[in-house]
Amino acid sequence: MAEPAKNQAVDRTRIFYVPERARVMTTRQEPSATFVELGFEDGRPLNHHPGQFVQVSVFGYGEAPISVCSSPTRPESFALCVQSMGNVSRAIADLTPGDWVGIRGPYGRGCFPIDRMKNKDVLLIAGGIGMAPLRGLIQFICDNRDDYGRFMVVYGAKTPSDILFREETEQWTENPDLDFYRTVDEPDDEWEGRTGVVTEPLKEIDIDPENTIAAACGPPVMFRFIAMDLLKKKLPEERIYFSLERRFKCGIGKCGHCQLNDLYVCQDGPVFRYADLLKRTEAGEVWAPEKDQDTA
Amino acid sequence: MIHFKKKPRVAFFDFACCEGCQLSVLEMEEKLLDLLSHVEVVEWREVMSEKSDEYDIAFCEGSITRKRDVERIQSIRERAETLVSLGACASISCHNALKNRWPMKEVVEMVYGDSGGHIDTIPARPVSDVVPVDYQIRGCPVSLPEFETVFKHILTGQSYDPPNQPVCVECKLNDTLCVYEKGMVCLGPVTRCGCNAVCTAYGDACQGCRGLIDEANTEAPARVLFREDLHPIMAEVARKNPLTRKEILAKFTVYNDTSEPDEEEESSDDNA
Amino acid sequence: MTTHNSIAVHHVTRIEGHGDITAEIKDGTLEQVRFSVVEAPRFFEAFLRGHHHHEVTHMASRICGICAVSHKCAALKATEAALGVDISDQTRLLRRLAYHGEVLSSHILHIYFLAGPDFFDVPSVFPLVDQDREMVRRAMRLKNLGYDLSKVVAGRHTHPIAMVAGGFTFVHQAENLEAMKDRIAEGLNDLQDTIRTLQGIDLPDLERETEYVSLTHPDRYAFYDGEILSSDRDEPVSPDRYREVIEEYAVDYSTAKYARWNRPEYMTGALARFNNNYGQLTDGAKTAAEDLGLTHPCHKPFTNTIAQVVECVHCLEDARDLIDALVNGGIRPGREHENVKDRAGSGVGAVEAPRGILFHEYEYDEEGKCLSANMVIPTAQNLANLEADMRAYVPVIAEESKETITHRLEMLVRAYDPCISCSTHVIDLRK
Amino acid sequence: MTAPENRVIPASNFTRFLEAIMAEQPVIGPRERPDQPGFYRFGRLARAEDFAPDYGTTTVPPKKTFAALREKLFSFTLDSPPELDLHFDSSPFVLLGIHPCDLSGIDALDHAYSQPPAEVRWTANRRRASLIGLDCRPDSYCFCTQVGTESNRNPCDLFLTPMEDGYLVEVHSDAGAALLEKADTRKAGEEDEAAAEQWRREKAAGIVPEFDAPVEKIADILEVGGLTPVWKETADRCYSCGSCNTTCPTCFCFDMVDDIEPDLSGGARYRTWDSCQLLDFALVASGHNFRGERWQRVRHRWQRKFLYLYRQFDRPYCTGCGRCSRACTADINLVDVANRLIAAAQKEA
Ligand SMILES: Cc1cc2nc3c(=O)[nH]c(=O)nc-3n(C[C@H](O)[C@H](O)[C@H](O)COP(=O)(O)OP(=O)(O)OC[C@H]3O[C@@H](n4cnc5c(N)ncnc54)[C@H](O)[C@@H]3O)c2cc1C
Ligand code: SF4
Ligand code: SF4
Ligand code: SF4
Repeated sequence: MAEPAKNQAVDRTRIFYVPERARVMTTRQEPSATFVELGFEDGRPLNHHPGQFVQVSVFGYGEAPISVCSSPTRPESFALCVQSMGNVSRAIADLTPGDWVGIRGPYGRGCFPIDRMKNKDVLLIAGGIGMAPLRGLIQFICDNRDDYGRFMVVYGAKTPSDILFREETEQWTENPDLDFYRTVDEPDDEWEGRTGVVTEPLKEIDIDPENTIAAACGPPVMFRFIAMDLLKKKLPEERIYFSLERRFKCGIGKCGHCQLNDLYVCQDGPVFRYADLLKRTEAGEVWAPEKDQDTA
Repeated sequence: MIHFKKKPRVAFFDFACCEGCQLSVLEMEEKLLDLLSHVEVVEWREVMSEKSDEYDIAFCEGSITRKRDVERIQSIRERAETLVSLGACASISCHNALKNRWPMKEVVEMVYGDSGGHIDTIPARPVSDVVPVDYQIRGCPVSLPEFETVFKHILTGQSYDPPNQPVCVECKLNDTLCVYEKGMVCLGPVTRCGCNAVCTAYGDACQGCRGLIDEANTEAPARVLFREDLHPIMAEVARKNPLTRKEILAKFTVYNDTSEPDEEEESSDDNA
Repeated sequence: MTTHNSIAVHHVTRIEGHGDITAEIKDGTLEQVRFSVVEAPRFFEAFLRGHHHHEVTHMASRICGICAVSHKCAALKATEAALGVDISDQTRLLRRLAYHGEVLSSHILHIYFLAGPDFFDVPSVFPLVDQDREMVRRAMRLKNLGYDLSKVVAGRHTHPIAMVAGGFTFVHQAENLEAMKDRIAEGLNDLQDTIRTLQGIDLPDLERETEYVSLTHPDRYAFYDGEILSSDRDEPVSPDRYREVIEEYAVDYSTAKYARWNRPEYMTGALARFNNNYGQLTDGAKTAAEDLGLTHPCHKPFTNTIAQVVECVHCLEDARDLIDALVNGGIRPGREHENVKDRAGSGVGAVEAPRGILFHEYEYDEEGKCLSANMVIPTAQNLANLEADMRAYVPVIAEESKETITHRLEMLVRAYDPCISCSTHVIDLRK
Repeated sequence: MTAPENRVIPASNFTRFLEAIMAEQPVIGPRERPDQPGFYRFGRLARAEDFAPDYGTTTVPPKKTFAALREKLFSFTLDSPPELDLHFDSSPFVLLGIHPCDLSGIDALDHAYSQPPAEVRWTANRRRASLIGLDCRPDSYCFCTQVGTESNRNPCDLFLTPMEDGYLVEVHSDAGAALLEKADTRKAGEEDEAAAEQWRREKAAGIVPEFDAPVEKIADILEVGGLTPVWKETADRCYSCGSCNTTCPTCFCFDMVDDIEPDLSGGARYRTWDSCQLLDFALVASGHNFRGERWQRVRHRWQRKFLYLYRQFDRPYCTGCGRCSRACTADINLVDVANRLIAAAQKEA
């Protein structure tokens, strides 16, 4: 760094850790999650790319990274879908309209590759709360449907009562523009849909490996099985994308918590190409923990 | 946004302990008055005469060492929505569990001779071994900033896990000189922090009163101190502390005897 | 009409630890009365065995959260006696300072929080937060001053850190000690206000002369050091001989043991010290006694609380002198504790805890590991005297309502400021 | 700026120089720990005599003056809407007596924190300070020569090399020159330069630990991998106590937490230093710990310092100060481990 000029004023608007206030517009209880719609004070849009996340502050409770689950094509507000896991997420779930939160972001240079996907077939796979970031992308593609080829979405939930965005997913099932597969691990008596883990419907889907881009989000164990299935379908590693979860404190590659070998998940991701992850041992150890490779 | 419930009712209870934790709470002065203004204290035998069977938050100090304590803590648990174990005795049983090394009959005899027939005592256990505990405030005694933090967490509906970092972290945050540099052996590297590393700040070694961190490497000292090729600081530590392996391991149990109380060993007498 | 009152108070409130009162009164005469300790025993005397003296002295302060410094000092003195360790004058001055802090905070706790509500006719200090917030603040301020005096010396009051056999692990800063002097001045003012508050109160009138036992020291009002003195005798006895003078006996209804010396019972604590060592109180403390109408000697057990106020003044005035002595002497780094060597031996440590005379005795092996431990706490020594007072008092109040009798008996118990949370109390006489 | 000539400041003048600075701005420098004679830490000097030029190494490096160990980032009210209040201090100060390795540590954090988006608080605090470096004598843990920091001067305004009577002063910035105007100095002669050179030679000769391969090689070795036995063996002893990170001048991971006032009217967000060696560092809310094994965390420390950041910034993220080895209560020595890695790689090859 060049020698810093002494005693220069600090541009406070550029301080990354200071959140901006946003107001809660609506909230809705989703199964095992809460849907929260937010807007900035001045009504400006968030201007995010699908796949990006925001750092959400509930003052007095702390901050947590949460994916934006709405599409930038619907800019009046932006939405989060949050599962209560700890203090911050619980506080987000307890929000009521009129409450205030702090927002930093949108963050993440690695988003879903909406440009690369253009004119290609798109296959999205969501497991559990992994539906949250993908919902924004689904909305985005639906709103720009002509730009994309075949559009396939696979969504797996644990039980029928865990299905997020129930009405919306029902509509997707009806939507002729979209091949939507919904499955549950453990069905109940009323469930008439598919049963089995998320990779089951995947097996049935025929894709054009030359012309498809796939993206997935879900629990770490899921990735390994999805990758195996997609590779079996001859989809190259460069066209598979995963959205990862790590611990974030700063969201901008400074606090060190999310480091994955030489990558910062917050800054270089959270969406990564599978091909890039394969080169990183710390990603591999998660998917195949029994192997103890330790190259970088 | 903090959404308040109605003023919760708070009660303090004690079992086998020195009562130092609830008393050191009084040191908080203004802060205590501030905190208490959000609640209604309905029972605190130590400082008030009123008693109540209706409370929302119960602070329980002390270890469970008698049969009747078991019943009492169970009934407290039934009444309280939130149960807090206050201090090392309640959270990890502190010194109390050291008596569990002997059969209860022997312990009673050691202290009371033949005249101990009427004494009701069972192997000491922390409260959480008997009933589920919602919040733990560790330490002997509790650290007041942590008490305050937990109190605020309860008021704002947040969970609180005792810090899972070793005391060394707080030593560094305070820029305290490591006592190893003075040739002392310290339990800080395996002990949970939250005390603001107060013992080491006053030049003494950490005694381990907050219990072990998760996955503590309790084998490390035995692996380190007996090496031939020690660097100067550790060589000095090894020279000044000719400990046996057994002695090192014993140090971990002074506040934190995790050896299972002998289940068959019950109260030496039931008449109390 | 015959009246029959059965009084039973389960877990007397506002005392340290758990005790029950039972009394049977028939036609105004007392058939039976007793105060029994029902605290869960903790067995320190057993589990200290096998631990190194460094651990033992740290563990010993955990006997009691209110008199942690006293237990620590008693343990240190016993250990130092056993290991043949001499301590420096500086260490002695520092310990005495920490000690004054403890006496102050313990007494204030009793005066304002435990006994106090009876004087102001409230069940606890909490209603006073609204009624007289300034008084509650004053109480907390004074209590904290006591804590902080211990803290500036030993890092913490409950349980002191830096005190170890031989000296301190911490080098004291003259500035920090000096800074306490302003607080002490403020504390003395608060004590004057305390005296004014207490001048108005009516204490139950009970007078019963008894044997008063305390430490005594040729040069000063004894807290940290001295020999054992009985008001029934002229010559003090060395603490080493405590087993000869203090005979403990068991009763079947209590986990505590009772003690006697020249009479079937004796009293120890603030009033005993006041009676035995009155001449050595500071001038301010003597004036305080006068202002409070406490004359020497005094045989009224309820005035124990008043004697505590007098001692608070003494402690603060003496603390000021101790700080001057320390600072003027130039504080040395003093790492005396590093010279302590393990060896076999046994020793006794006697101190005046806030509630009275306290003995610790340890025996160590060549590696400095504890072979046996014994403690005799003040409350155990007071129990017989407390019951004797109760027997003397019940006929006086026998005509009162059951509630009043109960309340008065509770007040009498509280006047002794019993501290039984430690539950270490027994001599194994057959040893 | 063109390199100005070196000056000499005699010892007696130096005290006056310090006093002149202290009259204008706070001076933070190494001083003896009041409670632990013979040990030092960085702190504000109350008097010129507090400066302890012969200090060895402090436990915590001087980076704490720019990013406090625990620092308040901003405070907030719990009103609706909440009001935020930033805390920024812009008053100048002098950081005195920084050894070459610690200057290098500050440089390392300048690099890391200036990556966009820059860590403004660090930068702002850096701008407040004038740095006066000081040459040193190594102890048995120092290995600056192995990472090339023994003569580092970056970043500093003035640099002092001790001489028999006073210091040789190198001027490294205009701000430094301006500061030095307060001092009564003379031009350094050849003899003075020779004395300083002699000091540096003796210092380099005093370094004990040595890497068995050049430091660049360590990056390659780490990249190739296959070192699990070394990691595991090291981890057997490691406590995961984090002291190696929390004392390191180049570590910059942190944690952020909220705290609220006891009257629940507002609160503040705080930042504290963190350590990748701690068990929960990479734990996520779903319960998965991405570096749950101790050896993985040990490996991460090495890879971060000698591979990732090395490649990113083209310098090892280690200054050779030896703090981590000195602080390690398990006696894990950085140079020992390096040499075991090198040996393992050679065996492999
Ligand atoms: C890029 C990104 C996007 C995300 N998007 C979403 C989203 O859209 N929706 C969503 O719901 N979440 C999302 N998350 C996850 C979310 O950030 C976390 O759930 C959140 O940080 C939890 O924060 P918290 O404060 O509520 O919990 P914290 O208090 O930070 O964590 C509590 C958690 O700590 C862990 N913990 C503590 N002690 C233990 C123990 N002994 N054993 C195991 N675990 C323990 C537990 O997992 C516990 O739940 C996302 C995360 C990332 C990185
Ligand atoms: S003094 Fe103890 S707790 Fe502190 S750093 Fe050293 S080993 Fe860790
Ligand atoms: S200081 Fe030593 S024991 Fe602690 S985490 Fe670092 S390497 Fe492990
Ligand atoms: S890794 Fe160790 S030697 Fe290197 S800079 Fe950090 S603390 Fe110093």
